[in-house]
Amino acid sequence: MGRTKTNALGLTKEDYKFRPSTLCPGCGHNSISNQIISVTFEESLDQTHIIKMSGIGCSSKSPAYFLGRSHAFNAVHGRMPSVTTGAVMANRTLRAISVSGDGDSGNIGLGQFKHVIRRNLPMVYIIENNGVYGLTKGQFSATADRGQKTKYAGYNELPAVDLCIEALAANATFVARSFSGDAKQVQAILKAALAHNGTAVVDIISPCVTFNDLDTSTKSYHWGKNHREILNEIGFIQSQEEIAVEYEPGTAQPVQMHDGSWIVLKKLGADHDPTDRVSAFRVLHEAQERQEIVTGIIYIDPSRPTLVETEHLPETPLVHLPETQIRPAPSVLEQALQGMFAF
Amino acid sequence: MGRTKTNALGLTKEDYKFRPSTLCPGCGHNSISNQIISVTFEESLDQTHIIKMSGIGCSSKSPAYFLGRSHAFNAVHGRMPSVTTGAVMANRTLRAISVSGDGDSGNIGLGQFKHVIRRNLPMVYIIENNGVYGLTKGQFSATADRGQKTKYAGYNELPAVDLCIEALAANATFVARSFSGDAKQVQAILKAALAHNGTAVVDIISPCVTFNDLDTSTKSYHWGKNHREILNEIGFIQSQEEIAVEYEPGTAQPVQMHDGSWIVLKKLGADHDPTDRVSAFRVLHEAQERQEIVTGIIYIDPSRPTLVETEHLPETPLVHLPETQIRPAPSVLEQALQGMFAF
Amino acid sequence: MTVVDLQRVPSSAPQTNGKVVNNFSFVVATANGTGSQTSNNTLIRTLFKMGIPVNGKNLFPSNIKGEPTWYYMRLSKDGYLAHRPVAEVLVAFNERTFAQDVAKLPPGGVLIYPIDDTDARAPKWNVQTIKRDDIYIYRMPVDTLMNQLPEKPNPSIREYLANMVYVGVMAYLFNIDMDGIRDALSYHFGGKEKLINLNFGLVQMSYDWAAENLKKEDPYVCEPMEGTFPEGTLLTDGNSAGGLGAVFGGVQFVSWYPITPSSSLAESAQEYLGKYRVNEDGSHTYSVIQAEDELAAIGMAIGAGWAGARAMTGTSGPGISLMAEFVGLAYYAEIPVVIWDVQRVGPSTGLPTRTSQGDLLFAYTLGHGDTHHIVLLPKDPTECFEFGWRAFDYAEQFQTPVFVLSDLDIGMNMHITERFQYPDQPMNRGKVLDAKALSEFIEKHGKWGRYWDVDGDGIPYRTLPGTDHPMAAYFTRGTGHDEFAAYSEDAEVFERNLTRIARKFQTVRKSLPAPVLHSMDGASIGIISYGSNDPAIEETRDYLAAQDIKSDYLRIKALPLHADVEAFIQRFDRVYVVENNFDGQMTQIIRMELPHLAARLKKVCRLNGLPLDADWITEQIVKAEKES
Amino acid sequence: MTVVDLQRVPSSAPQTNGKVVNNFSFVVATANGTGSQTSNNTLIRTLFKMGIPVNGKNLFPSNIKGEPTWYYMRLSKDGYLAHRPVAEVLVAFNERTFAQDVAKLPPGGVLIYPIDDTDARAPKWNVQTIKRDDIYIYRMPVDTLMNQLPEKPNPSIREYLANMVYVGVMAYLFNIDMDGIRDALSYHFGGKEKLINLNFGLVQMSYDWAAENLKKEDPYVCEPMEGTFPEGTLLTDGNSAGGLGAVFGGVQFVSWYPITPSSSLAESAQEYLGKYRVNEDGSHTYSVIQAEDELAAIGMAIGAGWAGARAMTGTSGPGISLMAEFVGLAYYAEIPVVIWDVQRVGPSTGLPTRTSQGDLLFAYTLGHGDTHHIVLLPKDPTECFEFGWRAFDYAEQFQTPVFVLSDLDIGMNMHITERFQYPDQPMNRGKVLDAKALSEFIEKHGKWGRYWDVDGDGIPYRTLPGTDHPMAAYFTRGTGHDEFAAYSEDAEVFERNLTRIARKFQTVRKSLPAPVLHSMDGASIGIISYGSNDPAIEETRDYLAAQDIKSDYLRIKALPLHADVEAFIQRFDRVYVVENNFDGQMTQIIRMELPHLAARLKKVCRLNGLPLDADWITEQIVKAEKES
Ligand SMILES: Cc1ncc(C[n+]2csc(CCOP(=O)(O)OP(=O)(O)O)c2C)c(N)n1
Ligand SMILES: Cc1ncc(C[n+]2csc(CCOP(=O)(O)OP(=O)(O)O)c2C)c(N)n1
Ligand code: SF4
Ligand code: SF4
Ligand SMILES: [Mg+2]
Ligand SMILES: [Mg+2]
Repeated sequence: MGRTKTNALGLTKEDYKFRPSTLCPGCGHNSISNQIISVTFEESLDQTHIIKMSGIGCSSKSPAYFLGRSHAFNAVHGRMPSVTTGAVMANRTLRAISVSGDGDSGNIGLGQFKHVIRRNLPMVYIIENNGVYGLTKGQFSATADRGQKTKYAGYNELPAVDLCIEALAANATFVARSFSGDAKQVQAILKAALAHNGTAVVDIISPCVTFNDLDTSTKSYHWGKNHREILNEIGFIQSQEEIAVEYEPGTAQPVQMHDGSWIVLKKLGADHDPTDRVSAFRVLHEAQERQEIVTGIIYIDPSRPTLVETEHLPETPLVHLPETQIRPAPSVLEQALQGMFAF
Repeated sequence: MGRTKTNALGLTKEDYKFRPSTLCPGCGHNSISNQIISVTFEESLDQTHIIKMSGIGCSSKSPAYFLGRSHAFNAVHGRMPSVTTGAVMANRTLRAISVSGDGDSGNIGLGQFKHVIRRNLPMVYIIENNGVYGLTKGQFSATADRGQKTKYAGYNELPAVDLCIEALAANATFVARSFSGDAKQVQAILKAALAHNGTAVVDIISPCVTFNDLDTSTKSYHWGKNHREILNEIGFIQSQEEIAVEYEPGTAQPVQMHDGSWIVLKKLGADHDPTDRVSAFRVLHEAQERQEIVTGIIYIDPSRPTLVETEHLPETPLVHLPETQIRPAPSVLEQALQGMFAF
Repeated sequence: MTVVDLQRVPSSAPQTNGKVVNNFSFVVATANGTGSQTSNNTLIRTLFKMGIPVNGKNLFPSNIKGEPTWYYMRLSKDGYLAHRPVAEVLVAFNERTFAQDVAKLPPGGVLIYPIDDTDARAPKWNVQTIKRDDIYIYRMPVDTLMNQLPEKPNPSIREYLANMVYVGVMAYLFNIDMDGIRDALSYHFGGKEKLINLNFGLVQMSYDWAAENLKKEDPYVCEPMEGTFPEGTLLTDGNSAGGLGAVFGGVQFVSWYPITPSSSLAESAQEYLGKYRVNEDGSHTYSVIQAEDELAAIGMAIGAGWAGARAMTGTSGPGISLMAEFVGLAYYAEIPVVIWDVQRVGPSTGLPTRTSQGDLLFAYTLGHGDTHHIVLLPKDPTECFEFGWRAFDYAEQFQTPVFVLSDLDIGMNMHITERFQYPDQPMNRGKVLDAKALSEFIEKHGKWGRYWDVDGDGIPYRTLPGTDHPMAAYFTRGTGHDEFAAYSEDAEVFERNLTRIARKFQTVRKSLPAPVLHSMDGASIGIISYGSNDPAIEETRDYLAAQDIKSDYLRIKALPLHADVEAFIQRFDRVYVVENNFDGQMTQIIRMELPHLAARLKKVCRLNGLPLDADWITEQIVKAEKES
Repeated sequence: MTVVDLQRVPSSAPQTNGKVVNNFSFVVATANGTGSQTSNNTLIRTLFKMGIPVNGKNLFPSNIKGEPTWYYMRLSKDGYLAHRPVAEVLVAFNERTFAQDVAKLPPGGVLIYPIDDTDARAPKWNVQTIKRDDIYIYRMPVDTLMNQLPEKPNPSIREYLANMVYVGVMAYLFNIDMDGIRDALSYHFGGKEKLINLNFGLVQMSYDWAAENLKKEDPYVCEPMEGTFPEGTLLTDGNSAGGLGAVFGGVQFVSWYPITPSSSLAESAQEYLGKYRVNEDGSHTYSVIQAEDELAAIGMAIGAGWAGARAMTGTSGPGISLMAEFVGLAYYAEIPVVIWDVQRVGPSTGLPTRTSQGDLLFAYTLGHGDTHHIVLLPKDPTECFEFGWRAFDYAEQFQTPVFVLSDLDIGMNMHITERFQYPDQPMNRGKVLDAKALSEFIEKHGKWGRYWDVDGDGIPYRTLPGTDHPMAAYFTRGTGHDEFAAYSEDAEVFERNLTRIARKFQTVRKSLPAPVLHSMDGASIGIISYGSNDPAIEETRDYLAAQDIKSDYLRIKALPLHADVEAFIQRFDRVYVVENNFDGQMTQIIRMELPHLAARLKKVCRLNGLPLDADWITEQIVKAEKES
């Protein structure tokens, strides 16, 4: 076992890795990359038919840390969904594993996030959600909680955009939420998402160890006289351990963040009916009210046709059609010209 | 009465009008302009403190047809909310009456629509919702119903974006829906919206008489051999009467469209609690399922602070602050320079 | 009312020596959305079939119904197909613009207008009140004629049908072929007899009425011409042509967002695809997606291009602005994509339904940082068809965005244009390695890198996602990268990559369509122009030659500039660059790139929403020549 | 391990004649996020306080923690403040780049690195394994020293503290003032004694260790200098300066979206606003909004500018691309707004943490259609402060967007820069009519029109929403409009309006800051440059003069071009235009606008993410001069 274990394709887990992470040690995003590696390895997925799609952000860098044999596309900020749409339409055999951030999908990219869901493009849409802009140094994103404080961004007075509620509003066919430190749940949800035919929205709370720490926290080491200076100076960033957690369905679990603050995770139990859109909304709304984070598969609707179907794509991927099938014969041009007004 | 009636400001209703409409005769948008004129006249609103904001589209042209004494801003397509945000922050005494279309707010502008709601900018946000792009000749917008057919755009296979659900998801503090032909309800809702302190989303179903007609409709007169040619040729467009309707709260009312098709309006009754977000969602979701259009004030939350408050604006509008208050004294520069590292 | 004053001849008009044959213009003034386009298209089609060189320019408002619209048709026995802003014959069907329309008529011109005061369109004044006594006037009893139709038309279409009355009256007055009109209506209505009969019946009735009640007094007539057009010459618009061209270019993916005047390009592509590219089982060999906005439209096309599909989007100015960031990514990550810009008047929303060439410089350098793109400049629908397919070859061959800069005039007006030719080359899919080719490549070169130039032409080899080879994958990004697509912030790596892309553009420069030279013996000046200005330039050169100013004319077909442009300018002290924009953007580009010749270039540019006309251009050049 | 081989002298190095004083460079190689910036800033501040002309260039990665970072500090007794890519002294704190860093040292250079192999940063090899025998080597027992701290530091900050060790060792080796270091630390820690003591304690310990264990062998030393800087000279970054300038410009509204390297501009504005612009009751005399993206950021700023506020946004390349459409609207609807572009390397995402001047042409012509904007080009933090306030005057005076094109080098690096001057003019709010002024205007002129030019300077009068006057309202739009802001599709109206805006830009041209001329007797060539290149140009001119190439230098401060630019070029056969971009964009602009002089301009441009340096520029010009 261990190092030498191979999957159905005869590949080792090592073969599903890629470059070493350049994210901060302890960043939740790294745990998620690991889960992607585990799941794709275990499911013996063919990397050459996976595309790794992302926008811009720490989270969006993640595809550089897994599945080295898959093509990847690091698009512009917030607009990965459109690029993925084009790619999957061009070649329907491609399985898109997309990674985005909360800023990427909740701020600049909210429109594309909603519209790709509406089209039900087959893709796994992972959001590595930390409530801040990691890569630009800690400003609040739209998913930051109202009342949240950080030493870099101050105090957030606006309500959070809940990306699961947003997905639901946009008629998503698969909506799930998890926590980066919950390896087991993340893996289970990723497997379900990979099995889903349509847009599978997986919102994973993934703490930013660097910019989510509180000014008031006793654990943080502060020196500059103002935060701007620290930022300009690319301050000192502590290395941290990744947070890990495991707990049972139906239960709630408080988890301590690196800065000493707590969040409460609540795992959906068997009583939750993930096919009921109204109760999915209720569950999310109530968690918001109670300042809990509800995790699990929140909503699922396997029946709605995907964009592959509504676009009437043939079985053969468009890119594999031969020239004869995409350039009509000279006689067809004659026919078309006959339909025009000619001398 | 009638022509010579004046309001508290001594103005006649005529004074609340502007240029004659250049929209198609019978367009629902015209009815809405008339209701805006009626309400602002009746409420004796001071036009010089109203700003009329819009994007691009037939709907967005509406501000040219009412309140000739108000400043207006016809912005770029889909991005009226940001312009309104800047204007209201600059001068908090301005009352923004904004008009957008479903393409403007549901497609290109969905991100700005959601984010302005999240900020709770004081404004009345009217969407003149017809499910199509009127001005560019009848393509489906994101609010078109799944399964909808028109002779110009064909068949819509995607689910509708419900802008009231979207508003709700974005933590809107005022969400209402009406029908352009229901003068009484539109006026009542506009009055409530104008009284609301925060973003008041008013989604008004407003049929496009020109591009919503069915290919199969016996009433429509078709000649071209293909719709593209008709479009290029700026075809013939029939004049129609505006649709008018009146019905009681708690009841449902089928209304026939110009093309002979029917929609069913359902007015919320006294049993609906507009402060309950979950039930607001349920009501909208169920109407969607039943292919009904629920009308009335769907949700309201007067407690959330507006952007004027979260931005800590002074009572005096920013634009009225004198130079002495916005350019600190030379001594302050000295102080600032003392804080820098100097030789 | 009693029908009095059916017509009037001018009391003080310039003398014409008998008839003016096929050498004048019509303008029909209506309100949009009233269906006059059917009548106008019928007229232009008929004139075309009569062998008369004719153009049609539709000046329509940015509105759906009720605003003023003018349709200009210019007949030119000499074969000039450029717009001419003056019209000798006015059909005044719009009360709102009546006075201004009449005022614009040249002395000796002809006014035709409806007489019935029951008709909303009928000016409420008597012929006596028209101040001008230097024009011919004919009046038509539109309502009266419609009331005589055998079957009463549905009242909702009376307004539309009224337009058929002027067709009949004009046919009589100007000798327009009635059989041709029937044929044109038959084409328009796709052979549906009932509609043809209804419409033609009214045309015939109006013709007969005119023949009985009006006396031809003015000098303007149409006469059939022989041998003017080769058989198969088309009368069509550039957007249809471009859409059809894309279909024959093997387009696989179209993403777009509606915007005038480009919408009909995507819509025609979609329509033709639906006709010619659907499999027997109903599945499509393409995908067309109406995106949520232009940012998404270009993003989708780039994604598809990356995955190996022939992908395109179409838009106009505002969309080009919104696409800037993504286009910069495609440039730098080297992804093929075709972008049509059917130009309208900017800045900003500008005049959405008027034509210009105002996006040239912006499209050429679109995106922050140092970027440049291939820009193709079709002159007419035929070239729209050709670039419609060829653009994909360039995009894939050079792995870069290709702009096709059409404009509203080409795109939405009907033009007499050469028959489209089937592609004369197989598709050039560029340097794409499939699994087998990749193995061979690695065998030969030891390794493969997405941005590694082994051929020295600056063009690297790419693999497509889904390629079944363990070494095929690479990471596409807009950030700095080395030859092997690895992220790099290294100064040298960065510079080397940009230098290689610059080398690629040297290859591009040599491969794009050469400019077209039109020479004249003894030419003393050069003229450079492009796109839809072409007919106006041809006409201008005749006018100039008549004033003893002989010119050579170089029509640029693509950016970056071909070497021929330099050689051409070198031959003249003064080269006039004629363009339909405010700044003279092609002049600016040439000055930027050929500084040693910059001083020889003279701007002849204007922007007012109308196609350029030969009189104005001639005037500018004559004036400048006098001054020089 | 035993501490052996603490140092080594080169066996084969070039001879230096004794000491090299204040005329060499340091480079500190670390990983980012490890806190070395505190040490580096302490060093540069101390050197500055010693009166030594010094610069600091931070080459940092686009990443938060762990990737290679280099901090260059150049000391120049001659006062040259430009970047110099060579460093004689290397502090090698990053194992990953150790080999490449050492390889870059010039012969006779100095290598300093940590010795403890328990430390993650410590190279795992012995001094013997370093192949180069032409350099000086000193090694520091970093961990050992930290272990000797009286109070054991929190383990989490050991990594950070390690950086203080090199400060101490350098202080000893190069004679850096220890009191100065204490002062710099005290400034950095805002006077917090505990932190100062902890950090300075370690510096002192390291100094002492070095004094005891190392023997100064290399020739490089720092010496205090007198009279180099006037009192009050600042060491600061351009983004802070720009933010502060905006505060003194009376900024009322800031909307922005985070992006490197511009974020700290908005953040510093917000911070200063919070300090100096809050009323006693806690209310703000401003609003700062972090928008959802750049499309919204510019939209908000335009809305605020329209309503009469002094409004700005700040971004970098990708944001500029996204703002294109809205900026075109502001241009055409004539709305004041200030846009900072702190430039980084494009195309596309490019090198987000490296500097360039690559957006010049794009910003100048941003937006589809024919557009041009005012562009201000600050050279250093002092000019960032000045343009920080003055930009609002231009925007409001000319009712148009104003770009301030800074760059990463100016914006994020610390520069020795003149003390900021309080605005020398009251605010120019431009032609704004309040209710009273509007009445007077109407009395005088009979009427008022938003786009009606009564003064002949192309600048009309505007009213603000909320003006209590029945005639104040007007309709703002990006579509065609007449003098009275009414919608119009009329060709003449459209042309007249664009012509009037062009006239406005003639007024602009005369009003913007004139370029700055630096002359030299007997100059045979001209040099044109702008922005952050300034120190490198000054240095280059000395080097050129030493080779008998005398030059005059014109620094352009704004676009559109001032008349002085033409006059300057006219004086020389060859004018070198030096820029930090790939295409030579300023050259292109000048060629476009001054075609008769186009051929005189020679491009000296490069783009690799680094600030330009005098050696490279000199080499280019010398080579070109030889060829000419
Ligand atoms: C158009 C554009 N605007 C701004 C940026 C700068 N930027 C890079 S990443 C980022 C935010 C990333 O936040 P998020 O998506 O939450 O990812 P995280 O870093 O938190 O994982 C921003 C604003 C950019 N790259 N492009
Ligand atoms: C950036 C941009 N893209 C496209 C357009 C073209 N356009 C004008 S209006 C419109 C759609 C309007 O639809 P909607 O908002 O529903 O308004 P309606 O006309 O139906 O009232 C579009 C796509 C534009 N003006 N700007
Ligand atoms: S800054 Fe935050 S989000 Fe980015 S890598 Fe570090 S911990 Fe992760
Ligand atoms: S096209 Fe439709 S939306 Fe536009 S004005 Fe006409 S009826 Fe109204
Ligand atoms: Mg984030
Ligand atoms: Mg609509």
